[in-house]
Amino acid sequence: MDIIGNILYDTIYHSAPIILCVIGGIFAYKANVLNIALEGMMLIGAFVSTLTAFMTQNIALGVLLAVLAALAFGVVFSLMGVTFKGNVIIIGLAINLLASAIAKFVLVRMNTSNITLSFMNVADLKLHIPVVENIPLVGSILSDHPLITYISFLGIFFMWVLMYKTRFGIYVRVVGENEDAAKSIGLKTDFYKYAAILIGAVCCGLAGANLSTERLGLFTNDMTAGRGFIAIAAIYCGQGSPTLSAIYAVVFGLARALSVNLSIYAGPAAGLFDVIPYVIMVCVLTVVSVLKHKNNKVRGFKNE
Amino acid sequence: MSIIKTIDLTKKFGDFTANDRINISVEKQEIKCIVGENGAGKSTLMNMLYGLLRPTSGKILLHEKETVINGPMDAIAHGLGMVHQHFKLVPSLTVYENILLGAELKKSSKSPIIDRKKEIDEVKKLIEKYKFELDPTDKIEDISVGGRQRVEILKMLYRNVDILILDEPTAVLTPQEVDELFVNLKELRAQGKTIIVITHKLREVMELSDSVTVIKQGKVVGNVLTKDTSEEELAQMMVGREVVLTVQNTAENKASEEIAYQVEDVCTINDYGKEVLQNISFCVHKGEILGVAGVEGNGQSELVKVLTGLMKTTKGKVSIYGKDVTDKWPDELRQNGLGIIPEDRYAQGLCGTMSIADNCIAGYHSVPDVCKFGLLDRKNISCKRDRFVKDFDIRVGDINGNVGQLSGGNAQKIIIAREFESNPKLLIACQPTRGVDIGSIEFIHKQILDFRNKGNAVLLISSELSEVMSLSDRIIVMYKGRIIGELSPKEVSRSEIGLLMAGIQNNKAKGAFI
Amino acid sequence: GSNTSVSSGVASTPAKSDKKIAIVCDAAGQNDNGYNQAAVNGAKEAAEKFGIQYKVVEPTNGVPAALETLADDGYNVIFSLEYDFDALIKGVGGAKPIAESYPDTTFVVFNDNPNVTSSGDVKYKNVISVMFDVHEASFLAGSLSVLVNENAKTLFADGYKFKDPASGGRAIGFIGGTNSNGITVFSYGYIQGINYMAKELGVKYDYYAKYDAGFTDSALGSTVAGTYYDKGANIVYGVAGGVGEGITSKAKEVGRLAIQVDANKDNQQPGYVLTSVLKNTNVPVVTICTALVENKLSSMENLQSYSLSSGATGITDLSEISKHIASTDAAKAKWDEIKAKIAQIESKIGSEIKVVNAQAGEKFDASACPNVNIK
Amino acid sequence: MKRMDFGKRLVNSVLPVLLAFVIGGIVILMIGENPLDTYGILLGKSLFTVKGFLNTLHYASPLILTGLAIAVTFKANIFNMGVEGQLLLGAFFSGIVGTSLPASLNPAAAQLLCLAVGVICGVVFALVPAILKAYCHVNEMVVTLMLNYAMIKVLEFLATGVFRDYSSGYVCTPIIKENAMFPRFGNSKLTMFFFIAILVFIVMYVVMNKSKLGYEITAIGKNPEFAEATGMKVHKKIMIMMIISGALSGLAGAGYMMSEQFKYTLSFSGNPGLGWDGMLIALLGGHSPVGILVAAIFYSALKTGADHINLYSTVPKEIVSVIQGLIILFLAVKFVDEHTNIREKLFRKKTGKPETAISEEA
Ligand SMILES: Nc1ncnc2c1ncn2[C@@H]1O[C@H](COP(=O)(O)OP(=O)(O)OP(=O)(O)O)[C@@H](O)[C@H]1O
Ligand SMILES: Nc1ncnc2c1ncn2[C@@H]1O[C@H](COP(=O)(O)OP(=O)(O)OP(=O)(O)O)[C@@H](O)[C@H]1O
Ligand SMILES: [Mg+2]
Ligand SMILES: [Mg+2]
Repeated sequence: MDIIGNILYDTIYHSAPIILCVIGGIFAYKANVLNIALEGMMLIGAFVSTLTAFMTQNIALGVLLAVLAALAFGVVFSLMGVTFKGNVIIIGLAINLLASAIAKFVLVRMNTSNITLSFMNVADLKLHIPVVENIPLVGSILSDHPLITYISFLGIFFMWVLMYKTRFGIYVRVVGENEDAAKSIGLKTDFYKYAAILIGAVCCGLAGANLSTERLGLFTNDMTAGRGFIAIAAIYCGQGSPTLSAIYAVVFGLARALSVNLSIYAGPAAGLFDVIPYVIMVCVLTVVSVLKHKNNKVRGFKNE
Repeated sequence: MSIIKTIDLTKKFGDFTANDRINISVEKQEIKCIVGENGAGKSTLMNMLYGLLRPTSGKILLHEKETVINGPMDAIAHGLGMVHQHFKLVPSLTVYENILLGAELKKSSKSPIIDRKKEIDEVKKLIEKYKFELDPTDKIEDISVGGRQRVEILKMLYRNVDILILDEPTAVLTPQEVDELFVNLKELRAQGKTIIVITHKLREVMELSDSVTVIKQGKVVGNVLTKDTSEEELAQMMVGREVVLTVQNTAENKASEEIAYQVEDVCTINDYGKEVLQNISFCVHKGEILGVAGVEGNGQSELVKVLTGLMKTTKGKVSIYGKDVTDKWPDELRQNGLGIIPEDRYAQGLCGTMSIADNCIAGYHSVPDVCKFGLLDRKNISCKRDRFVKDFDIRVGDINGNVGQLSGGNAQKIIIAREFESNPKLLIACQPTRGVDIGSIEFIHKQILDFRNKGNAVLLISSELSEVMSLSDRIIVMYKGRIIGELSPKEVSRSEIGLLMAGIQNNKAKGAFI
Repeated sequence: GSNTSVSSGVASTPAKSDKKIAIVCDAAGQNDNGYNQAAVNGAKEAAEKFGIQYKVVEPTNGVPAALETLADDGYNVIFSLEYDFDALIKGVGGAKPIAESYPDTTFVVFNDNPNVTSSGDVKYKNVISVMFDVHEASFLAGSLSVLVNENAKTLFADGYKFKDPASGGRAIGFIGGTNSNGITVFSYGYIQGINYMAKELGVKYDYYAKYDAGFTDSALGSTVAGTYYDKGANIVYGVAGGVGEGITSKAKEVGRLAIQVDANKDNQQPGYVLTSVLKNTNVPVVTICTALVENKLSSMENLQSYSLSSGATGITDLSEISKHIASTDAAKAKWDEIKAKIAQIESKIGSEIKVVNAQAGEKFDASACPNVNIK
Repeated sequence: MKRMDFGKRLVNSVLPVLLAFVIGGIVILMIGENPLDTYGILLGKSLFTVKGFLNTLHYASPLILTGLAIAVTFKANIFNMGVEGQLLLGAFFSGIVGTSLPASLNPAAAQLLCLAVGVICGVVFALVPAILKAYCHVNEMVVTLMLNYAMIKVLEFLATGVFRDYSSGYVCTPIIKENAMFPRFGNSKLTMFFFIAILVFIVMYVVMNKSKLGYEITAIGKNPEFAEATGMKVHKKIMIMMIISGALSGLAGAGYMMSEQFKYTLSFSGNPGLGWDGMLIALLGGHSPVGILVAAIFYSALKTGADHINLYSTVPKEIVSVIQGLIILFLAVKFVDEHTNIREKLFRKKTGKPETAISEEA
């Protein structure tokens, strides 16, 4: 029972930053811009939030600046990709590299290998949800997460509304699906692409702050460890639907939680447990794709 | 009083002048037709009126006042709406969402949430007012092409425009749907709207319009009242010489009994699992042209894809001269003597960003005279290209340039040259003259007839009814993925085929199912 | 720039010397707050003392390339912190061993003694191997862990959330970066230390370990530590670079303790780091530099072992954690008692107590530690 | 026309590099150092001394191969991001074979065998995403990215388990036998491996520019529907391209193992890894083999130069990573290509998005 509680709590823990990247990334996906810079934006968010908190002892300011830093990267991405029409895959890769290089460069200049926030205790950042907290099992799973973790889950609903119930969401989808149609009703298509990318940036900034400052109180180099790419896989699996894609993010979180919690019992094979999340993602992607193409009689790959 | 007037309107794309000092004038409450060959500059002109393109020079007068139109929204604000040649609809959204796109109704002025119910009601009212046939909650991807066009028109009417521009509205409609559209348009004119219709179908011009403007190579070459002119005169103005409007299949039908191409019971499904081809069976004899008629979206595309190896069947058999070629790949089909003129030349026939020479060998790039030991023989390829260019009178600016720089007709001629020069025994020609000017149409039609006359078989698929009627020896009509009838072009009238295309079987169609 | 003194530097003291030394860092880099940084600090200290020049290198194209370039440039002593000895000692790709090609340069390698022939003799006079008896230091940490764990209630004031040893709190965790001798040497000594104390107290301990946590993903370190704390561990020992920061962060979060490694990182999360197992690379660096300026290098032993008594290894003086011992008399008394006990154990190590040295190729026998239940 | 194109390509490759250097220079200035000196050190020793240049060529060898491996798929718009994983797998098992060979085996045979094992491993691993893409339409980019992470973990598991060198203090496989090592020429690090890479480069040059396959790859990249309709069997070509890509990656890994590393370690391919470097090189070289050759050598000079920065200046070598990132960023944008860009856009309007082409011109 205890272990199940732990696995579920860890699932939420590991899912949160990925969910944030996912629900941010889906807008760019829907706007037909492949944003593989999620990883870099998250990393710079993680870095700036911790750095700021370290220097000012102010976590809120750290989160704010993390979002701004990610936004700055988002602006660079949009500028190069949308305005100058560069290849977005290359730009994404470049941003990922740059984020990592900048963080390393600054750490070297600061003469340290990581930034530790010793002035605070991450336990104090956890929110105890009044009534829920006391329900057995459920309480231990749903309570005691930091604010951004809750934001990430609430964000799924928010993004769903934004995507399907507001003008903005419709326009983003129209821009992605038929740019000519968007132009013909006078939409500034570039504006919606920018907006879609920048929403992703904000979410990635938050995800980074969640990962570093809020949960660990520290930043180490390359600490995002591929989570942004996992988010992209989740977006693809869920085909850009906020709920479905978020579910895939949770699946990954669950796989991670399982691998961490079960490796204690795995003996020498424990090292292989870390492979599980990635393999699960590939399997899920394959199943989704096979189902999607099960009726496909048309040869070729023009739509991919 | 003229409601729209242009003065010396000019548009240049780089060095290329698409519109050259155009002067036209449209009166209130008239239907104005603008005709011209492909690439004459008709769409360019309309796009300037609609604010999608900025004129290089010249003026636009609306209600006799000079107006600068800064984009589509501005045009609509000035009471000017346009239905594009290529519909600007979003397939995954519903009818009502598309109509209200950009003008969504919200729960209240402050709420960011869209009010779905109010939107549907509003669109229902609109549909009733103009007596269109549409369900507001259908998704665009599920409705017919005619329906999509009605959505486009409603989109404009909802925005209260009083000038409506339609760019080639009839290209994709059945004769009956065309008639319906014309009724609708005349009704709108009666309600006080002004309508500009772009087309190059002269028959429709005569039937619909009050006045006609002819554009050729970006210049106005004629401005006449419809009642004062004839189809022949308009054609001459468009091309600049006398043309045979349709090459007639005058030769006696020399079709032999030998079956060249046999399609039996072929079925296939689309991505959603819906059966889009149902038990298609027909055969083409040697020395025969079999025409396939039908409104677009009734399975012809899928049929062509299946027959040219781009799509697999779920059932059925296809054979060329008795050899089973069911579900064979395009290269294997070509090896079996099939020549293919594809439906969309820039998607399946040519690669616009590759050179002319590279396009000349596409599909035949494995044959020994261009490819030895896996390496391409560039010299032979260039020779081949030069031969094609000479023999088929392909006009190229830069012989080393890309195909994308060629005009539509000349690009099509590359495909024609490539496929005919490989000596096929059977030709599948799909929309062979789509987007090609009248002069080239003449040429292509003659090529096809010559090919048939040499004793080969041709399957001709075209949405251009007159093309099918004038070339074919036999016609089959497709409706909703089935063959709904077979007829002889000499024995039936245009409108009879039209009825069949709309799914209404009459008794002249012998043996509705073959 | 402000960091010139880090990357290289010349001493400001009058004692000028024309000697040059270089430090070739391992993958963690010169700012790892630990192993590399200590060596750099040693070089800095030597530079100030003797006026020699020093250079710190973080190689991108591999250690051998850096060794060659530095040797070419006439550095007298090159300290190589990475485990990468083949090119130096054996020679690869038909090339001569670097040690042989540059007989005038002294190469110093750490944590291993590759400089021996098959018969066990010294192979190259100009290669010095430096070994730290971290297994013994880890042993101390193990014993300390048990002592603290058993008395946690008494020792620490409120704010900590220890699991009562009597009801499931007899567990300890270990997180290593990779499954190698360089890591297991810490773990085995630790287990033996735990076993030693547990046996004395007549209790049994569960031991949870992960040896492949890598050195970067601190979030992973945090969650793995989390599962160990959940299993009842009150102390988790991390030998995994940046992952270790995740462990201390988790320790603070759950109100328990962590043990750090390499440098003194007790004040990383003050009050939540019980101690650090030291590997003070600065000590051998300074020692060898001293020999260099005194021209005694050639007479130095080719294998330099730093034992607990050298000060190069051991555990910290516990001054940081002492600040967090409850101010009750009982706590103070207990704490003094524990410290005395540790000092007593330390004196026995090497003589009465033998600790397995995995780095020297010794095998660890789990059955010899009956009081530790390795999970 | 052709000359113009070449000029444009050159400007499009050189301008981003210059721009990145300028920005990097500003950063160096800001930390109070002299950018010109730094760049002099960065490139001087690695390009303008004989030994340095030969070493640069040595380190360029795997990069030429990974660059080609990336280009051959990227050119067809197939995104094999798994080059890194394929390289590691190839390296790992060529290393394992290299250690388990009898020491008496003829060196040529031993080396050939190791290379072959590397190639086979690369191919086998590349086949997974290839099959998924070709037969199940699974997005190859996401799959290869995921499999990279998985492969790194698996190899770590193997290297710490069955294939571990227990005598070593850290995680690595045993060093390969002498006969499996490529001997060096003279006192530089240059080995046979460079010439193998050059040989592969020549073959790939012919394949990409002169062969039917190259023609098909170009066509698939430019218009997959056209490629399919003209009988190029895109799924088969995807398999072939991925096999080539995997083989080149595996070869790169094996060669790097046999000429530089001699054993598998957890940091075998460095950071960010030879596979990722290959991506930058393919982009820098504009997917053309000659471009890749030049880019690989330039990039290798940067990498060796980073060591020299470390040695001869006080600028943190991380500046090189920053410059690399900037180069890629600027490379993404075609600086002097507006004309062709617009033409491409026009063209895309005609072919792209099948669902929007509801009505066609008649
Ligand atoms: N954006 C553009 N850039 C360059 N040339 C263009 C552009 N748009 C149109 N053209 C060229 O301008 C000419 C006129 O094109 P336009 O679309 O107006 O022709 P059209 O008369 O509408 O033809 P169709 O009957 O095929 O619709 C063509 O030669 C076309 O290639
Ligand atoms: N995108 C383009 N870029 C450059 N030149 C173009 C482009 N499109 C068309 N042209 C040039 O404009 C001219 C007219 O092209 P267009 O396609 O309009 O011809 P057209 O009148 O339709 O001819 P056809 O009847 O053969 O289709 C061609 O000679 C072509 O070289
Ligand atoms: Mg037009
Ligand atoms: Mg045309």
